[in-house]
Amino acid sequence: MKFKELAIKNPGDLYFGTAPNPVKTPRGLVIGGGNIYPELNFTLPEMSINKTDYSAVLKQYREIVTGALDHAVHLYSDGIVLELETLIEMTQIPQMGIDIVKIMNEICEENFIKHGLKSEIRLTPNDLREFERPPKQRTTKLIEPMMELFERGALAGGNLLSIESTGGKEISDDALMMCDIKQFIFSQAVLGVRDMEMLWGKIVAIAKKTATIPGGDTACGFGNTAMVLAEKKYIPKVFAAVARIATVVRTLVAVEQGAKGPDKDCGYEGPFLKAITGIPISMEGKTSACAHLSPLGNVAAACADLWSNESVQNVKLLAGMAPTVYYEQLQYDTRLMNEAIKGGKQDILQLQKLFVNSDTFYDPQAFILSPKSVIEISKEIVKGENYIDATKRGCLKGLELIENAIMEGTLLRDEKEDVWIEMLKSDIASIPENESDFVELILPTIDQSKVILSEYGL
Amino acid sequence: MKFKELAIKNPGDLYFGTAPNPVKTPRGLVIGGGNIYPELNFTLPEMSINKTDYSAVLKQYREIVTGALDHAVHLYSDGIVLELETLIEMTQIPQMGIDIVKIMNEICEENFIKHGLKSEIRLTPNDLREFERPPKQRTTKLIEPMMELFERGALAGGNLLSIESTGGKEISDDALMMCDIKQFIFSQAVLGVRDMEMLWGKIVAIAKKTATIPGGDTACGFGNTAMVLAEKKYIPKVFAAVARIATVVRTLVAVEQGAKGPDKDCGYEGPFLKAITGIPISMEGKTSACAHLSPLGNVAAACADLWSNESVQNVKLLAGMAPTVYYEQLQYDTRLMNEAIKGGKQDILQLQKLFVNSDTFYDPQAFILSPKSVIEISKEIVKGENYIDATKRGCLKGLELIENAIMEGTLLRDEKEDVWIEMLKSDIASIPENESDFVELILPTIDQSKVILSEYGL
Amino acid sequence: MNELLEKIELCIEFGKINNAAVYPPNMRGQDGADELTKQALEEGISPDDVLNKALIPGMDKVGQKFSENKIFVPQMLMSAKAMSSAMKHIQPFFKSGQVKQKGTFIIGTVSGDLHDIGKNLVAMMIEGSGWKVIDLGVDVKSEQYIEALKENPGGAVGLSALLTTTMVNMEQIVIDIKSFSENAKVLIGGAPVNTDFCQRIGADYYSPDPQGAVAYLNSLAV
Amino acid sequence: MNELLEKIELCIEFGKINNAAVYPPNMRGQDGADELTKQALEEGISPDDVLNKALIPGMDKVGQKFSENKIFVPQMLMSAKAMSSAMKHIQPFFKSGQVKQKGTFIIGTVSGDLHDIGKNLVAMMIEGSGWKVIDLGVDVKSEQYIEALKENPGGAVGLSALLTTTMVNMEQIVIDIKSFSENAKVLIGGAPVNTDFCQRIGADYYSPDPQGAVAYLNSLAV
Ligand code: B12
Ligand code: B12
Repeated sequence: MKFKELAIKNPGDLYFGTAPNPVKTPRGLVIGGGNIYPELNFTLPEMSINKTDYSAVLKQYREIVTGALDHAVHLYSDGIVLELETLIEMTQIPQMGIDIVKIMNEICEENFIKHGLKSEIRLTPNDLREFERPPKQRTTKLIEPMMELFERGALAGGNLLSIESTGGKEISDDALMMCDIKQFIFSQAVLGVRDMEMLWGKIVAIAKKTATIPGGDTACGFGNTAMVLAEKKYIPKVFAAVARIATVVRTLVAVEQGAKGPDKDCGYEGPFLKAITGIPISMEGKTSACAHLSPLGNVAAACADLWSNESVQNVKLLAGMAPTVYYEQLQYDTRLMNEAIKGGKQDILQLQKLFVNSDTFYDPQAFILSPKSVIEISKEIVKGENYIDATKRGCLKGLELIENAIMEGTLLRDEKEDVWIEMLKSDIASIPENESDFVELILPTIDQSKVILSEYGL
Repeated sequence: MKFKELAIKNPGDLYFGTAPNPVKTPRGLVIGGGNIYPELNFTLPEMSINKTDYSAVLKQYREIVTGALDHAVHLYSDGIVLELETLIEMTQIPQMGIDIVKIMNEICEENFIKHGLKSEIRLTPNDLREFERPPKQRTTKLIEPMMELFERGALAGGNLLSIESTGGKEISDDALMMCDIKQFIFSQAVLGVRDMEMLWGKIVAIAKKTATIPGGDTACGFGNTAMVLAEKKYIPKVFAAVARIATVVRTLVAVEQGAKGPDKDCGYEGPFLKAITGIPISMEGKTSACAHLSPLGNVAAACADLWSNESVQNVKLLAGMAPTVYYEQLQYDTRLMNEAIKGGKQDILQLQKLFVNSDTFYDPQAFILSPKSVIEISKEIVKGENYIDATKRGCLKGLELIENAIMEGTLLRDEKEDVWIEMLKSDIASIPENESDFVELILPTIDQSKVILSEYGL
Repeated sequence: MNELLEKIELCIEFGKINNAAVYPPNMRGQDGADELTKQALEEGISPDDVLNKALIPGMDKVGQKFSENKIFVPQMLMSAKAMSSAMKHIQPFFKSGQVKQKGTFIIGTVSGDLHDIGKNLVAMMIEGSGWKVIDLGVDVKSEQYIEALKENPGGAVGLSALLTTTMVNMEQIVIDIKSFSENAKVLIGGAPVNTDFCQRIGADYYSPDPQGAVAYLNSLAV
Repeated sequence: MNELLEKIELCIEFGKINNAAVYPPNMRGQDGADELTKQALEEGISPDDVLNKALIPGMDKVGQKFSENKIFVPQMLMSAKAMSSAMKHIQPFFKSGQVKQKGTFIIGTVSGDLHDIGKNLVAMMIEGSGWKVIDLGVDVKSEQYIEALKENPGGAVGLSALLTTTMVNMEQIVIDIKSFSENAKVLIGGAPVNTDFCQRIGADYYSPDPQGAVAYLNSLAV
């Protein structure tokens, strides 16, 4: 644990549009520099990449980006980030990903020259390693194409490098289904942390070499999976809230390794990262309902520096193609926030208050994302002796805040979940802080054929 | 012109969630009573109503409403309006529309009983008369099925009656394309007004008979058509802004005839109606980007009492069906506004300021919708001797405000449009206030084979 | 280049219909496309040259300016009207076969659908680019398109639909047209339609705007 | 009703696996589904009765509570585990033909796709309702489904896909399966899929959740 102190110590200093360590991009965005920008995300409609001809795939991306940027000019945008989160084939065959980046970059550059539109591409190759089961996180050959896409894609115009990495997922999937918080924390604070160290070392090196920006990671496959399961009422909301906190340290490791932000949108550990490290973050809320429903549509905006829609297929809605439609929605959301920023800190905090208070009463997952909760939990996290201790502390603090809020009547009580709060508390408390003790505790409880510990340096 | 005074005299009293004359519905919504509710709109995906079997159509609506209301319960909704804006076949064969209302009402009632969810159905048959060209607005047989759907649909649970009527469209379509403001005003203040008197007399009578609520009309086919054309850069924005003002009196006539609100979402004359008459209104902004792009995503919320998405097809997005997704977005938007309402008037006006100021600089269509502009323009409208005079006054006031704002630098200047402001001013000033003089002026300039004046009592 | 032709081109470009027309203000009192075309033919300029060296280049410029958002639709409509007033004089030469038109374009909004603002714009711009246009109006059924094709063998057909529930009718209409004349080109457009849909129903071309349709048709005419 | 069967049903309903299991806390120290099933068979209760009067009704209740959001997945998983521990004892009677299973269900996430949380849940609930389930895992190709069908003639097949780019693979897999065995029922599911798509690709049933799949399969079994 490198970070021992918070970069933002007071809830009143944790707000949207401004981060202690803003990130400047080549085409002039200053992310976290006193402005919030939309981050538009999109994906292919129903189609087979293998069976369609290559040019049809490229055409889709050309259409998406042209439509969105035309509309950005029309709506007087002051900046936009476009994320290319690749689909598997585009990483397996890096040339495909690179060709798409090139096309996107061409259109960005055109609009920059012609209209002064500031736009930047976030390149997010996907983590191929999970194709092998059990995954060989370090020794697999599948890392090669990933790194090739990072490097050559960066040179082609992918100026912000990110990934949604999956180290620890072999354990976390089942842990979520069984609501086994000990196993889940193991997947994050032991496996996740170790994998992030390895992976982000490489990515930061590529960013240096290509003079691009190492953005950040996201615990989407952990925290958001928990949220999706809770939204389906498959697991308790309070479990998902605590699982969210448990994802913080693994994503933090990217920053320890040199990531500069903006971290990636599709997990909600961003606010904790911003408080601890001061990097700018990307968040998604109501306007990402296209990609997943959520209990935190407004509160997610509280301290965002980029505002994203997570992902929408390139399908036709009545008004036009869905990515253009979602760009417009993001643009109006960010216009509102930027208008508050123009009014100064008081206006910002006033709008933030509405974002926060409108959601936090209804759901513990929203509750823990209020700036107040984020700062209190982050304070505990940085006190941790090591990653495990930090995670335990953060989770227990989160549970304490949740319990108090329920008692005070500021968080809706769901009787069905009461028993889970108790169980979580005692389970978490029972975790040894020492890593090898923890390994020994967990091993007998999991299906060991699913994970190769040596692939984590264990 | 029945209204001689404004129901809301100061911009500071024109805000979201509260209307001087709120509307109570059977299942307990109080629209305009200090709360803003989502109004969800939806339509069929690509499918042929005639070729698919009847039950498939009904199934679509069942699926849409079930999905949306389930999610409303999940998100702790305090109320929702569902609009059934029929497609042609559902009015041509009223039984089809009625069957859909029945299904929707069944699901509403179920959720009301089981979860206390307050929901209400707005029934909007479509105006079949335009199927005949030139339309026989009064003598046609096509009025019969429309009125049958209103009456039997009302009894089946369609508690808010609305229509998007099209009287005057024979003239306005070409007038918009040619940017002929004289013809356009003729279509609204002469033909539109006369048609609305006839039509709304009937609708209000049906509402009385069925003990339902006569909601209101919308100048969608006029004002929003102008906006869509301006968004495509086909006509000047300032023309579209003035055309919007010109639609006010024709929609106002519904209220004169007894409509109680909420008026219908898909025109933006609502704020003027609210100021003049005090009825609650439905508005759509950024969250209706699915149905049409617009330059007024935030400002549209300034004084809304219902917040709508205009229309989205029942297609699958990554998170689920599009109507459920759009419901979630509306819900978070209204949560934010309701949170401000909880804070009292100052909080409301503060949030409203952000909504307004974030848009009004960029586009005259947004500019005229600020509460300040709305009140000033409405004041001029109610001074009018008759509908024509009122419209002229409103439009000229709008142009004056636009010109001043451009001069003061509070509205972005678009040089290409400068010449249009002058032309509009002189064209509007040249319109005689007297109706028969106006008819004489216009007749020679239009294609008379397209319109039957006697169908307007002329 | 001939000065008269240049003048005609200017009238088209700026929408000067005839001497009596008040639009555009700065050409008031001058002869318009109507008079000048008549004059040109009288002076012995070939109708082919009038069409291809003045009228079509004039409309091309208008189309270009419109594409670049430099002018609005009403301005384009004035140009189209000026074009029509000139075409009156060229028309007899089409019939006699002295001048060839690019082809015939049959357009209509499909059955069940009454939206026609977009369709009208498309019709107008295609006419302006030198095609004979037959506008069947709104709520048009397969038989009507086929009837028009019978009368204009080799014509291309345009279908417009704005409703998700009428775009489906396009499919049947395309089948009907193609089974009447396999080679007839069918273009489709309208808000809910796109390229995928176009391919799926076996139509030949989708364009989101009139300009695309003009470009495609002109590529056929070559 | 037999008291022992009632007890077994309770063990299933509340997820009591065996005597050693600590879950659920209020049944600690008691015998679980494992011991009680063994005892029941020893006492001469027919395996058919154990299955149909205790195990399946127990799982039905769990399924019901789950549908009504009264319990969470981990609770359901405990019941499924209890069920398995009982099924061990019934298994030999399936082989000998003394007891009939509802049928075989083959499931897998389609090729190119690694999402399996949803698929696992579906598999588990179908197993709990009395079907033999063969889980082929993720990234499963046509041949693997067909291989499994060969080994289990008459089986039904479930395909899961979470990506818009792999749902397309479903189509090919359905074609392949149907051309191997026309009558094999194919169920599909996953976030981007829906009924329309199901009909379009010629699959037999789409369900947004495990419950729907169970209901459909049980209707086949009747
Ligand atoms: C204006 C309008 C109307 C006017 C129509 C006026 C007229 N004479 O056309 C009125 C008010 C009458 C109307 C009525 C209705 N409408 Co309407 N209407 C619109 C609106 C707002 C704009 C359409 C428009 O004129 N756009 C401007 C033109 C220039 O653009 P365009 O039509 O897209 O055309 C361009 C391109 O598409 C292309 N193109 C078009 N055709 C072709 C053909 C070819 C061959 C090619 C190459 C290109 C091409 O080029 C054009 C120029 O750039 C749209 C909203 C929208 N987002 O489109 C709704 C919309 C289409 N209407 C809608 C509905 C529901 C209706 C009604 C059923 C409403 C009701 N319940 O009464 C009725 C149905 C009438 C009927 N039977 O057809 C819905 C459709 C929903 C659905 N399920 O599909 C929409 C999407 C509104 C919404 N968001 O809910 N409507
Ligand atoms: C968890 C998750 C992951 C996890 C997967 C963990 C795992 N072991 O499955 C991880 C992180 C690994 C992952 C990876 C990726 N993912 Co992912 N993922 C998700 C997420 C957040 C939740 C899925 C989930 O588990 N839901 C919970 C379960 C219970 O629900 P379910 O799967 O829908 O299943 C239910 C029903 O659908 C049904 N059902 C399912 N199958 C079947 C089968 C039958 C026969 C029947 C009857 C019913 C049925 O019953 C189930 C129980 O109710 C979704 C978001 C979403 N909205 O779905 C994205 C999502 C599916 N992923 C997405 C993407 C892009 C990816 C990646 C490509 C990301 C990347 N760039 O690296 C990779 C691809 C990996 C691969 N090759 O498949 C996108 C897909 C976009 C697209 N174009 O289609 C989504 C939609 C996220 C987004 N909004 O962008 N992902």
